[in-house]
Amino acid sequence: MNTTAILHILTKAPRSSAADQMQQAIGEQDSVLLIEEAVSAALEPDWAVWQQYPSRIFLLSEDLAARGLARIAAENDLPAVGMDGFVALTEQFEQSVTWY
Amino acid sequence: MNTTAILHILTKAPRSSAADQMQQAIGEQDSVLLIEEAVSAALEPDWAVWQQYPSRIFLLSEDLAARGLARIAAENDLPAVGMDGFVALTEQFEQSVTWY
Amino acid sequence: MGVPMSASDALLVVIRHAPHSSNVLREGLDAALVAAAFGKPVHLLFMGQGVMALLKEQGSGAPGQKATLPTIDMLEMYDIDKLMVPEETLQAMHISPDQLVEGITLVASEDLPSLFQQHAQILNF
Amino acid sequence: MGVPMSASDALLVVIRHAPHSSNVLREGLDAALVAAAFGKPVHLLFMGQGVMALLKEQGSGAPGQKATLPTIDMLEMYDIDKLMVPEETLQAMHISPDQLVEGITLVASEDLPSLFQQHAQILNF
Amino acid sequence: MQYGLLVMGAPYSSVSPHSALRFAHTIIARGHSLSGVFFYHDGVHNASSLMVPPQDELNLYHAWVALHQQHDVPLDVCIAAALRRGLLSEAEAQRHGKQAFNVAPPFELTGLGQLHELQQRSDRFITFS
Amino acid sequence: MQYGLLVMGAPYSSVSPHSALRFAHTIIARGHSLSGVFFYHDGVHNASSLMVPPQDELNLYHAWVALHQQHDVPLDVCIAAALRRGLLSEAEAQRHGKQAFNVAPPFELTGLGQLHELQQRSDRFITFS
Repeated sequence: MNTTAILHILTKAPRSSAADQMQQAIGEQDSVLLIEEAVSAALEPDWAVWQQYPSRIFLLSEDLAARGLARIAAENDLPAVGMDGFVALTEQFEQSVTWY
Repeated sequence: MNTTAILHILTKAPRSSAADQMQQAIGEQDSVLLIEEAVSAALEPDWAVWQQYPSRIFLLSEDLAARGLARIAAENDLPAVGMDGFVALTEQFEQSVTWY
Repeated sequence: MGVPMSASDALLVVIRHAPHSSNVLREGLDAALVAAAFGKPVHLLFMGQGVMALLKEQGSGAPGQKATLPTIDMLEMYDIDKLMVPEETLQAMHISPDQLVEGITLVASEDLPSLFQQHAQILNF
Repeated sequence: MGVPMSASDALLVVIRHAPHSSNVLREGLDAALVAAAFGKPVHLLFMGQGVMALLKEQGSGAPGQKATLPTIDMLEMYDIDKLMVPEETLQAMHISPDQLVEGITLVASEDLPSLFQQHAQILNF
Repeated sequence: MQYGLLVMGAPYSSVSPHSALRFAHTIIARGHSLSGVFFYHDGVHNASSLMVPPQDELNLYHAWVALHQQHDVPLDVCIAAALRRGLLSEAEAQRHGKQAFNVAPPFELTGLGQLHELQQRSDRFITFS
Repeated sequence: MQYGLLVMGAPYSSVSPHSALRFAHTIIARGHSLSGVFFYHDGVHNASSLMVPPQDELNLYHAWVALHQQHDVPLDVCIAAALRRGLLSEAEAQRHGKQAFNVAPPFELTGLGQLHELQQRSDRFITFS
């Protein structure tokens, strides 16, 4: 059967039911993009999703900057992409699911 | 200094940031009323707030019935009040805080 | 396991919000019904608080609010017969399968990612 | 400890939502500013995601959205100088006091219930 | 006793307007007075005269108007929260050059000062959100 | 590629309309096409022509209209979700005996079938909520 890797877009904080539900749905080839309220995950480098999916999870840099978290994300070595990178991810992944 | 016991009204599920924040604020003489989405606490008799504040926490029966949880609440021996009981609680407590 | 055999042409509608809390649940079910009415195969997955839409003892809601159960009962008429719930959701919510309406398919946690990956179209409510 | 000495005639405004997520934060601060403008003593308590309003490195928000920091800076002009944060919130959010704007009063967890009980008027945003 | 209510949820985003209405009728049935209802944040959407809910659902707009007519309850709407969400009275529509309006008496657009005034003069002040 | 967007958050309740607009401009800047934007759930409030935001904030209504004018992007609004939330076109206002309306072109009230049609014909379909 055809399967498609998925880009998961989280808009809510790491401690939210939306984040918990997303965690259950993430597959091996999937990637995760954290936008809006989800960028507060920059404050939690010990969040399980960081550990489970290193190199396949990204923060949206505009939303980090707006919330005063850009420096913290950089200090914690967490990968950020701009809006251009967001679109590039959607080019790469045929399918996306937004968790809110 | 004057202090006033508080009626805490929770409208969100037991596993929510609203519920966590309420838990931090509940004082010794306070009571808790669970309405709307919060009545899903009937499914979780092991929720910390049930244990910490027995006899001072109530479920709104109309909202239980609407969500199909009335029988479960009764089986778990969890106290419910009607809309009349809700008003009676606000008569008793000068101050209320709604957590949403 | 509970994942449908030929999922790729079906629409997966995910319902994650409780009845009576907001209108997300109802508007999610409406999207499923309309897709089915247009001839699209539709699979429904209930996660988190969304599973409360399947409790069989639900009442009519606050005065003036529509009940959800009649809509759930209506799904079959639109050939939406794949109603799935992750086992993990039931455990986390302390709900046993016999508290739910009939005809629910349980999905093992390890099958959830492939369930999502097998659907070319997903709407997440 | 951080609880004001004569709290009973003051309004306690509790801010629990993050900047830029919805307008709750801004509308909560507006309620505090208006009460102060009417001569009411106002105390502010930031809990949970609300504490992010106090991060000193905040930018201007998404294009077209108002920044929150100027409003925080404005509080002092309205004689709102009691900005409190529970120690528990900072720990849970992995934020250290030096990442916040100046003049924040930390409240110990055990003092939080009495802080609420000492205010005859509370608005929870 | 005098009760004041603060409603911050919109119809269809939140069930809090339903809870607030049921609570309002219950306090009155128990012999209390309702000094006023203040609509703030997304609660301002309760004041929309253009709401057309499905026929088998409660029309919240009509329910608030009926509460006012039966018990003379002031229905105050925060003007700043309303304007940014597209809720305008006839006067505000004129002021801002809009062709239409969707807030009319008994709903009144007013400042946040009214919220504090309501909280001050109420023996009990309950938030629905 | 052809993109379709689904917007389910209201201005001022959610930041998702801002995210969706920034995303829309970025895909077009990268040479893609935007087949359409569908507004559902609380997202229907984006279509309100009566919105009067503070002058130092982005007027989201104007921003959507500009997106349509510059790139010919259809702006479809779920009619059922709109009616119950008080968003009416001129035709719907007449049908329901209302004196005013607050949805006008380029926003179009339409059925949920359009949502599925948009999802079908888009190479990429992204939800903002």
